[in-house]
Amino acid sequence: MPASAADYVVTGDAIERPLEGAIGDAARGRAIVANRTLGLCLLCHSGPIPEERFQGNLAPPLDGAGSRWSEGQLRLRLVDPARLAPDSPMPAYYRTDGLSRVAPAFAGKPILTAAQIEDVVAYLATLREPGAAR
Amino acid sequence: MNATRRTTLAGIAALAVAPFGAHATPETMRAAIAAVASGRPMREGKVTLDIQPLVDNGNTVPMRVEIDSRMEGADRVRAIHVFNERNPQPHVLSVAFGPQAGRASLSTRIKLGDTQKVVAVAEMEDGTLWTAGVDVIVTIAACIEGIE
Amino acid sequence: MKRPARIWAILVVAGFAAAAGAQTATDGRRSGFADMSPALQAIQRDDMSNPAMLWVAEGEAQWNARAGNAGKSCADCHGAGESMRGVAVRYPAFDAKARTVVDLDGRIDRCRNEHQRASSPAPESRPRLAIAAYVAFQSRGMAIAPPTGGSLDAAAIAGEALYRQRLGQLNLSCAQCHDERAGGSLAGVAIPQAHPTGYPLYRSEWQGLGSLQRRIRNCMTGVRAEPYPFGAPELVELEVFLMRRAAGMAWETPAVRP
Amino acid sequence: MAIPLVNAPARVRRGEVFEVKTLVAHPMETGFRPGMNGTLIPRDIVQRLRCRFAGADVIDVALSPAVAANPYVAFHVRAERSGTLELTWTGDNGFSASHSVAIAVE
Repeated sequence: MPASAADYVVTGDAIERPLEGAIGDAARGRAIVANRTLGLCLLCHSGPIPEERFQGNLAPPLDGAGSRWSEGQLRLRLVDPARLAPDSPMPAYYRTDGLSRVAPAFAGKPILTAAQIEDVVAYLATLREPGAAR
Repeated sequence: MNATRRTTLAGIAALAVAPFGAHATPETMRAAIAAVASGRPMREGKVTLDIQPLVDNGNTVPMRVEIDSRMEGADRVRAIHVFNERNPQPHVLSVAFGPQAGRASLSTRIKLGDTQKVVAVAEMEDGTLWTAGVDVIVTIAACIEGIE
Repeated sequence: MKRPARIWAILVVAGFAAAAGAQTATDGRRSGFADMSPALQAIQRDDMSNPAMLWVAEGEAQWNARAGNAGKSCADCHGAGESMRGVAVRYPAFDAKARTVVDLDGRIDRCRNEHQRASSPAPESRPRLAIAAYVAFQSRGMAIAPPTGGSLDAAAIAGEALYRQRLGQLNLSCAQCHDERAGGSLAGVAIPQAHPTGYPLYRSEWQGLGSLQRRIRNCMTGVRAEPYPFGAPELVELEVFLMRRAAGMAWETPAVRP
Repeated sequence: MAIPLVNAPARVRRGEVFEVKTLVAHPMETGFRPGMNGTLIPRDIVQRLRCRFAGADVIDVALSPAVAANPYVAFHVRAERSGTLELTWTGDNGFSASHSVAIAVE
């Protein structure tokens, strides 16, 4: 599974091109964000997904993410946030190197595939009005 | 225990056996309650069902049910039945009270797999039925470990 | 059934004041007890309803039962279980004979092997947790008082390094959650400060009793790391560090947690 | 080894209503949980708790899998004459536990 820096190009604070050329789907992305064992996003973040009752407050709300960041900026923040904030607890969703004691079931695998990351980017890009639909 | 009470508990125990893989729903809970009522009307009141409204872990949810009764004559409580609407089965427990019961009350701890309603139904000696329901919000553990 | 009666007779006299000892320290350190719902707090406060007391009662029976090829009970050497008061708040400790740092469970197991000449029950098995709970229960209400010394100091340093080490596919350290984000909401659930004040404890998630090592291993599984095996030196080092971090806090065993 | 824990007063006044608290060690495996190999872990629950005092019934409880592990049950008994409080738990796979305690009514 390709998941190293060689597979994408970082320009400034963004990855401008979709990973592996995948085309994201916002509806699939929303489902990934809402899924507590797949995207894991709502463990730490809150977001405009009212059917998920229990959301985190450890990280900034996802509301308005699409207004704050371009798709390319969102992509890098998912793929390898440590490039921008080394101490951030946000995991790198598309990295398999530089990790310690990864459980065998997850070894060599990124948290999300390239296609899933593109879905999440597509969804986050739709979150334009802060606080809407909450 | 007398024949009526035995029949009551046996009937409920039979209801508790749901088909493999089935899941309780508000409808199956209503059906289980209807089986206890067997056509008799139910009224709200007399029943205190005490469960915390927000539960930190659904595996251990303290519950107390108590009926306002002197435990004498027609006012005596014959049995209490407790049901839920979103566990795998609608029945939680039934308790029949004998002559040495000092109060129509029971405290225990139950499992709630999800946010849902819990309902208690009390059967009085005169055959009347009283009920109360509580909505309980159950948080889900964020870090679920595998079975060891 | 004399045992349970005896256990509860002791509790009635000594239990309630001590059980209430799970208060918040004035320096901002909080036991996980403080973050629980009143309903779960009530279970811990009332020994008559605390399911962990089932293990304590079994532990008392074990304390007095002869076992192993030596045919000795714990009581044959140590006397009454009350002689263990103060022990749990001083572990992990340096075992001079074995020249290694051991936690309470490890020390009990060594005693079982050497003096009773009995085999070790599996980690987290009922007999193992029961005797640990019974011994640790004797210290309830006391202040955590970790010992010092060369090997323990080295273990504490190693333990702190592990505590700060990012682990697993999610690449998180203990410190990132339990120091930097304690009190925050992880999917609606408050993150505790991770003070080991009440082990072995009854965790609702487990529907049973478990050790501090089990709890640490759970967290490692949660960040998708390969947990250290039970009894691994790394887990003991983490225990040493966590006990120092909780020094002075009130001992709660057997605690109850969500 | 199931050692039930039962808390009841040794002495009560005639006509008094007293509380009994009980705990019994039991997994209350629901039968609805998948095990490590993906198949369901078979049901293993306490089905019934019965309490009698001085030869007459106090409570008879029918438990379903929704009762929490290590069942805790507390209830109230009316004391009219001295007697023995007898508790019996029965369940799946031949599970059985019992406990009795003498109570003096004065």
